[in-house]
This record gives sequence, C-alpha cells and structure tokens, in this order.
Amino acid sequence: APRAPAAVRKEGERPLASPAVRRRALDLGVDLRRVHGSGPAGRIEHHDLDAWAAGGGQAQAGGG
Amino acid sequence: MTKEITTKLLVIGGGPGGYVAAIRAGQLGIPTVLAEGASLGGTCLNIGCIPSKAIIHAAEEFERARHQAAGSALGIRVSDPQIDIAQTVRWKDGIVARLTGGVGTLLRKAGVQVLKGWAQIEDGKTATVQLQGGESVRVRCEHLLLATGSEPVELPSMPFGGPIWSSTDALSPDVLPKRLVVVGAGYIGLELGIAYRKLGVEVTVVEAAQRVLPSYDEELTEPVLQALQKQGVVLHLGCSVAGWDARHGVHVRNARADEFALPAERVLVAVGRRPRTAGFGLESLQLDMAGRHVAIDAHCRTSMRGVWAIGDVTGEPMLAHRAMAQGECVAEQIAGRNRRFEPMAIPAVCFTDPEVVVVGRTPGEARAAGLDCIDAAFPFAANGRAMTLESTGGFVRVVARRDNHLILGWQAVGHGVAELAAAFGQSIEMGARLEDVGHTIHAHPTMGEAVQEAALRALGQALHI
Amino acid sequence: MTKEITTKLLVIGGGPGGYVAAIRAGQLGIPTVLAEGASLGGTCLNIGCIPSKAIIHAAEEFERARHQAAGSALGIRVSDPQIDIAQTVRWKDGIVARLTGGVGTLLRKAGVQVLKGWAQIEDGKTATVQLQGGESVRVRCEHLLLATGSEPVELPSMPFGGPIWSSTDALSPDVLPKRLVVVGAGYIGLELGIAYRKLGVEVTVVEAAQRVLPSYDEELTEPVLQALQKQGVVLHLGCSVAGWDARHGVHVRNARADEFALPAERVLVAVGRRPRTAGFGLESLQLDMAGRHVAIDAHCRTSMRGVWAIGDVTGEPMLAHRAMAQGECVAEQIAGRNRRFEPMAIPAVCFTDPEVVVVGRTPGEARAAGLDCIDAAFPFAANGRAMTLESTGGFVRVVARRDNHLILGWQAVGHGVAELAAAFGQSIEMGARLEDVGHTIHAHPTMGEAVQEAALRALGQALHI
Ligand SMILES: Cc1cc2nc3c(=O)[nH]c(=O)nc-3n(C[C@H](O)[C@H](O)[C@H](O)COP(=O)(O)OP(=O)(O)OC[C@H]3O[C@@H](n4cnc5c(N)ncnc54)[C@H](O)[C@@H]3O)c2cc1C
Ligand SMILES: Cc1cc2nc3c(=O)[nH]c(=O)nc-3n(C[C@H](O)[C@H](O)[C@H](O)COP(=O)(O)OP(=O)(O)OC[C@H]3O[C@@H](n4cnc5c(N)ncnc54)[C@H](O)[C@@H]3O)c2cc1C
Repeated sequence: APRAPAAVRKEGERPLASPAVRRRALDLGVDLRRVHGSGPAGRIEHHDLDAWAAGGGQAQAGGG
Repeated sequence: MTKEITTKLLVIGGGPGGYVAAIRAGQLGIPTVLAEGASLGGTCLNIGCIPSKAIIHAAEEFERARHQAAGSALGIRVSDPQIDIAQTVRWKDGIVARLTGGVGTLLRKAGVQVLKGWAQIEDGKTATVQLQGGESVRVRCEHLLLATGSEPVELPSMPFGGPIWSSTDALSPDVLPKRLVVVGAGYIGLELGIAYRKLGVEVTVVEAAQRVLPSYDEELTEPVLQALQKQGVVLHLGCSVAGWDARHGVHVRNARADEFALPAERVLVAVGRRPRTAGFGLESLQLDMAGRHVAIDAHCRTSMRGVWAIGDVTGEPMLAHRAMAQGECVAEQIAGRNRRFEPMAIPAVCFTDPEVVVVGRTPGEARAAGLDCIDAAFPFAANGRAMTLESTGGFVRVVARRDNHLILGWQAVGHGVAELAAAFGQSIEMGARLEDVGHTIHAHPTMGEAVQEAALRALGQALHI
Repeated sequence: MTKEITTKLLVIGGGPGGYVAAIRAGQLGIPTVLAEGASLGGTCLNIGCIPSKAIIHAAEEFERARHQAAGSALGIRVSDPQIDIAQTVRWKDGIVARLTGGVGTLLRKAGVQVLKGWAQIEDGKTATVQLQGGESVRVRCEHLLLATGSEPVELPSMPFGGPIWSSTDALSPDVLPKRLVVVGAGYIGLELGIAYRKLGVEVTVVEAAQRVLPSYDEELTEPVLQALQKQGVVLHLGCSVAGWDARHGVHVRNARADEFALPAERVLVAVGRRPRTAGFGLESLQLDMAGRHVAIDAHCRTSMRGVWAIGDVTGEPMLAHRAMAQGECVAEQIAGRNRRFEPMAIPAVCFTDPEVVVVGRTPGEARAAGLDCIDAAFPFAANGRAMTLESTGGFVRVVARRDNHLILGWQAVGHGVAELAAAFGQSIEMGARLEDVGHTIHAHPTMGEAVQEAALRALGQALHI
C-alpha cells in the first residue's frame, strides 16, 4: 500500500498523539515526528502507528 | 379573535429541549416561534433539575450544621441550628426566576418569538396557541417540533393533592412534615427523600424492587444504601403501596402479602414520569409511538414528514442534557445541516448522598452485549483529597475492552462525583483507552486522581492501592 | 558499625516523587531501597498538599457556620459558632497519619526496603544512611535517584522560629493569632491566608508584585482578588518587608519607600520554595545545575550516568503530581523501558476561594509562542448548578488554535473547579479540538457544563449566554 506522506510539522512542533499512542510509539521504538497523522488536526491515531510499524520499521531505523 | 402567523419552525414546549432548539434555530437565522403554556425552562428549571438541586444544597448545609451542633471531628461547634423552610423555598424560587428570566432573554436575543400559552395541534403544519390573555394565535409552520416533556405518574390509589405530593409539591413544601413516606426509590424519590431526611424529617421509603436505585447495578448503589441506613432513612424494599388514609397513613403490602400502615403527614409519590402526549391534539397526527412515547429515528424525526420530537416526550433517558442535545441537533438539520443524534454516551447523575454517575456501559451491560471487557475500581478511601473533605465513601470504576483497552464506561459513587462526569463523557466520546487516562497527569490532591488510578488499576499498574 | 547493602536502585527522599518511583520500581521487580530522613510522604503528605487542604476544608466549614450565624439566604440559622483549633489540628494529623502509614504499606507490598534516616552521598553509586537508631547503612546501587524535594525560603530579616511561621508552622498552629501577616501572595500564602481569615483571624497580605498570584494572568486572578476583598483580607501590594519586632510587628516598605508597621502576633513567610540540594553530599557529584536546581533531561537523567533526579529538587513546576509522574517514568526506564517525561500539560491548582486551575497554555502564553489562537470564557453566573451551590463567581476559559481548533489550554476560577482539572488534562493530552468538547453531552446540572459552553462559545455557538 502506498505510504502516507511524512507529517508536515513546523520546526519544534510536537507531534499530536494521545498518551496511549505516545506510549506505544516508545515501546515500539518509533519516532512520532516521522509518522503521518490522519486524525483531526493531524493527530496520529493508533492505525497510523500500526501502518508505520508494519511498513516502515526499516526506514525508520535506517533514517535515524 | 384568532391571529394567524406563519413561521418556518414552531416549537411546542419551552423546556430544555424546546428552548435550546429555538435558541439554536434563531442563531442560525431560522424564523422560529416557541409556544410554552406554563413557564419557560420547563420541568428542568421550574420543578425539576434546578429546584431539586437547590433544595438538596440547602438540606446538606442544614445537616452539616446539625452535625456540628452534635460535635464534629473538625473541632467546630454551633448551637441551635434551625431552618426557616419558607425562606429556603424563597431562595430556591429566586434562582428559578433568575434562570427562567435568563432563558427569556436568550430567546429574545436569538430572535425567537415566544407565545405564552398552550398549543393545540391541528395538523402537522398548524397549531393554535391559546394565549394567557385570552386571545389565540394560529401558527402555520414548515417544521413542527414536539418538546412537550413529561409529567409525574400518579398512583390510582393515591392521586396527587393535599398530603399526597408529587415532586413538584416536594420542591415547594408548605411545611416540613414530621414524617414523610416516599413511594419509589428511583433517583427522584431518593434525591428528595435524602434531602428531607437532612432537613430533620423522619423519612421512610417504600420501593417495589428489592434494591434502591434499581436501574443501577448493586455494587454502585451499595454506598448509597449504606448512607441511607446511616442517615436513618427507613427502607421497605420489595413492598407495594395500596392506599392512604389520614388516620393510619400509607398502606403497604410486603412480598408475603402482609399489610401494614406507615403513618405520615405527607407522602411523596415518585414512581416515574410519563411522556406528555395527551390533551393537545397530538393523537390527530397519528404518529408512530414506541410504547407511551413518540417514536423517533436517529435524526429525531417522527413518522410524519416535517414533524420532529425531542426530550422526555421521546422516552428514556429522560434527562435535560439529552433534550438539549437533541434540540441542537434538530435546529441544525432544519438549517440544512447533516446531523444525527448519536452520542457515544449520555451521562446520568443521581444527586443522592453520595452522588452516583454513570456514563457509557457498566460491566454488566458490556458483558451482556457480548464484549470481552475488564473493569477496575479505585476507592475514595485511598484518595487524599477525599479524606480532607471527610468524604471517603465510594469509588470510581472503569470498563474497557480487553483487547484494545478502549474505554466503554465509567461509573462513580461518592461525594461530588457529578463533576467527574465531564471527564468521563469526554474520554468516551474521544475514544480514549485506559492508557490515555492512566498516563495523563491528574492534579494532586483531587478526587479526580481516582479516575487515573482506576484506569491504571485496570492495567495492573495502580500506584496507591 | 556500618552495615553494607547492595541494591539496584537507591531512592533518596520518600516524598511523592521518591515513594512513587520506589513503588513502581518494586512492582517491576527492581531491588529498591528508599531512604527517608523525616517522614514517608515527604512535604506533600506531612506539611504540604494534604494538611493544607485539610485546614482549608475546616476553615471553610467554620466560615459557613459563621455565615449562618449571621443569617444565610437559605434560611438556616445557628448560634455561637466556635472552633477548637487544637482539635482541628488533631483531625488533620489523623489524616496525615493514615496517608503516611498507607505509603509505608504500599512500599512494603511492593517489596521496597525502607531505611528511616538521612542519606549522605559518597559518590554516584554509594550513600550512607544514618538510621534513626544510631547505626548506619552503606548502600551501593546501580542507579541513584535524587528525590530530596524542596524547603521553604527564609527571609534573612525574619528567620523562621517563634512568631515567624513557615507554612509548616501554619499547618500546626499553637494558637489562632488575633492578627496574621502573610508575606507572599503566591498560592501557598493565599491558600493559608484565606483559611486563617475564615477561621476568624485578621489577615494582612504583603506582596512585592502589583497583583495577587502574580504568576497567573490578571483576568484569572480577578475573582480571587474580589473574594479577598469581600472576605476582608487586607492587601499591601507592591510592598516589601524589612523586618519584624515584637512591639510594632512587620516593617513594610511601599513603592515610594515609605515605611510602616503591621502589628501581628504571627507572621507567615511564604515567599517561595528552594530545591533541597545542600547538606547531604550532593555537591560531591558535581552535577550540572540549572540555577538552584538539579538539571535533568527529558528522561529525568542528571549529567552523571546512573544518577536520576525528580520532583522539586529539579525545579519548577514544584507540584506533587509532576514529581509522581517523573517517579513512574524513572522506575520504568530502570526496568528497561523506553520512556520520556513529556506531558502535554501539567495542571496547576490553587485551592484558594475561589479555586484556580490552569492546564496548558493561557491566551497570553499561546500568543507569546507565536500561535494564532482564539479564546473564550463562560461565566458561572450563567450556570444553574453554580447558582444552586451559591457559587456563581468565576468562569471557565479555553484557548485553541484558530486554524484547526486544537485545544491548547484551559483555565478556570470558581468554587470547586479543581475537579474540572481531570477533564482539562485529558482533553489536552488526547489532542481534543473545540468541537470534541462542544459536541460532547455534559451532564445537567453540573459546573462542567461551563466547560462545554466555553468550547461552544469559542466556536461562536454558545447556547446559554
Ligand atoms: C424532580 C426532578 C428532578 C430532575 N433532575 C434532573 C437532573 O438532575 N438532571 C437531568 O438531566 N434531568 C433531571 N430531571 C429531568 C428533566 O427535568 C427532564 O428530562 C427535562 O426537563 C426534559 O426536558 P423537555 O424539554 O423534554 O421537557 P420539559 O422540561 O418537561 O418541558 C416541556 C415543556 O413543554 C410545555 N408544554 C407541554 N405541552 C405543551 C403545549 N401543548 N403547549 C405549550 N406548552 C406545552 C410544558 O409546560 C413544559 O414547560 C428531573 C426531573 C424532575 C421532575
Ligand atoms: C503548604 C504547601 C502546600 C502545597 N500544596 C500543593 C498542592 O496542593 N498540590 C501540589 O501538587 N503540590 C503542592 N505542594 C508542593 C508539593 O508538596 C511538592 O511539590 C511535592 O511534595 C514535591 O515532592 P518531592 O517528592 O519532590 O519532594 P518532597 O515532598 O519535598 O519530599 C522530599 C523528601 O526527601 C526527604 N529527604 C531530603 N533529603 C534527604 C536525605 N538526604 N536523606 C533522606 N531523606 C531526605 C525529605 O525529608 C522529604 O521527605 C505544596 C507544598 C506546600 C509546602
């Protein structure tokens, strides 16, 4: 499936994600700054994280 | 002589459902007429939510004074606490007047035309309003909104009047009776029964079910039951009432069909409320009904095109905030917007002592719906703020799906928990998971920390228990 | 003789930061030792959050009794209200004992070894704890967690002792003074100053800034200022104190350098708190400092590997719930989990009368950060529940981005608004937008309806104003 484009966030702007999503991202080792948020106001939802983890773990680790 | 006017929307009933619909419609530029036969604000502001909470507050204050007179743990002493119930009622009436006056102002500001009188429906597009002055106005409309509310159910053996009180009478008592029998241990009967007990009245509650607040689960109502016993409210559960006479009082029959009498100067009959569907020509529309209430779909549409219905006339849950939300929903649809009334959760609060809040599904409801769920409770006995408020009874309970921890419901019982309903409702509407609440920093010291701890406990990570 | 023990984690300080870290570490199977020189629970449970809220509650009850003695609108009358402050203090001490005892039980249940004594740091992996019995224990650890908290700042011209009170003394008064001067109108000074006023003491507050609660914005503190004036608290703003003598009282200097004296039997100095960094060998670690406090990164790590710090010793905001959340964060990292301390919002509550809550950004802060935002307030004067509670002062205010309506902050001032902090915190952490809150059904009648109305008002859709 085509990957959603990387999130467009201003410099220094924190990714918008709920505490549960943030916690899962930490546990999965995913940097939320690189994940596209499909929710309202660009919020990163659980399924955005799932999609990233399923398809992009590699790129994520490589990209640092 | 009958005047005729034409409008886009005619709202019948100025309770929270009707007045909110009219305000929102007015804001959206819809020509709107609202007919109210009694008083703006409906049951809620005049003889329901607001006056009951005012009397409950006064009763709590008085009970505290009596507690201090008896010697409080805090070291505070007072003597000779007294209450002038006529003054209490005047104070309550002042609040009602301020709020109903406010609703009038809001309607005017929104450009709504208010007709003070009873509406009689002719057809789905026409009603005649009998104004208080004697004239009448025939209103033709494109959209007719029924927001006629509900009224207390009478017992055939004990019709309202004289010593037999409806909730309305109990909110404007002529005297404080020595003994009050409350028939019905639902939220209205218990809220008022407890208030009267705090005002120093001997209160006995008769309930047909085996439990108080029978529509709530037992774990949740247990702290209320304990408090009732401690407060000295006498309970007759599993009993029905057979009648009343001035000499013996209320005739009660228990499960073994034994009959006994409960002496009482006043009897509050609080056995439920019935949608107001008769006496104003509603039957002429031949709308589909669902039992006693008007049937509506997810858009608050009745079975007749252009006729909408909201609030208590559409059945349970009969709650003011549901009526208001439905009112908004209908107004926005008439303004051409696509809306549905489909909240995830409608909070229900009993302002008993302790208070009870239910938002979303209880553990039993979730399981009955076939959901695999976890639930966990955190007691206020382990909450520092509750201790400093002398209010350690009760708990917060959360219900969540086992697989993804999505929160399905919150319940709480305890002092002041009504104000936790905001967090409960928002978290369910937002689709929060246990981790979302458990990993949100909650202010210390607040009773709200029990919300976080309940979520953590469901995750096996509670800190303070 | 010095015993030696080895552990994975040594926590120095048993306040909310330290004890929560230790409990969570214990739950996660980490061998943990906690050293506490004074009393488990730290400032918070012994001489801070909890005892202050207990005294505030007692003072409120007393004030209500005095109000009723003077004739209340509710029709309640009492005579001769009195308070036995020694009994009040005993009641408060009972709550403290229950909570600190509870912390001991929780630590035991989690398998934490508690050493009652002062720890002296030798190096980043070693500290010696001087036990209360006289012996000492040398503890070697892999991870050292500094949770030593803070202490009240003294004024050189008025050192604590005798009539010069710290907050600790004010929470265990020997007498109720006739006149109390409070130096400092931050939250601790005002919370206690208001409580003493309610206890019948003549209270004068001296503050160097031009406003009370100077760290909060003026719109928010205005209702507090009004209440202070109504309660009869005398304010000297823009004034500094120069000293004290038993005959004249507190020497005060105003902006024009005029000096005058404020007679007082007791003086409460509440001019701030300072991280506790001296006297236990911390300097030997030569950690990076940030001003007076230990510098930490987003993981609560200090500049030395294996040495962590949390809570008040790491600076502002010095709040118990921040310390606790940091404690959890560190324990989980030591258990090998990937964690950061990066909440979106840390609520701050002043238990003044009215209460003040701030969660997330104020309008001023948001604008200073270059954000284009909208804000809107809804007053409790238009809230039915507030009326029935005789508490119509104050409002709820929301701040949101103009472009996508993301909620950036909530502020509220009013009776009991502390309990709205749960909803405020959760909505910000969840990334809620104005529509999320505005279109959630809030229970009627509650003060929480003002939360929904503030969100609706920011959207231009308020219903009740
Ligand atoms: C004692 C008590 C306590 C309560 N406490 C709470 C509470 O704490 N929280 C809560 O959410 N709910 C509470 N309720 C319920 C709440 O009052 C109702 O759910 C709410 O008022 C329903 O609103 P509504 O607009 O549907 O109808 P109503 O408020 O009943 O308003 C209907 C209005 O329509 C008018 N009307 C009817 N027919 C006509 C006609 N033909 N022409 C003109 N006017 C007409 C009536 O005069 C009335 O004013 C309480 C109720 C009672 C009795
Ligand atoms: C009057 C008052 C009211 C307050 N009200 C609130 C409020 O309502 N809400 C809120 O969030 N915050 C409130 N606070 C602030 C709150 O108490 C602190 O933020 C909180 O206690 C900080 O926790 P801590 O664990 O960092 O430190 P502390 O609670 O200060 O605990 C530190 C502990 O470490 C021990 N210790 C220090 N050095 C050593 C050593 N060398 N060896 C052994 N033990 C040591 C101390 O004895 C102490 O017990 C209040 C504070 C005060 C004074």
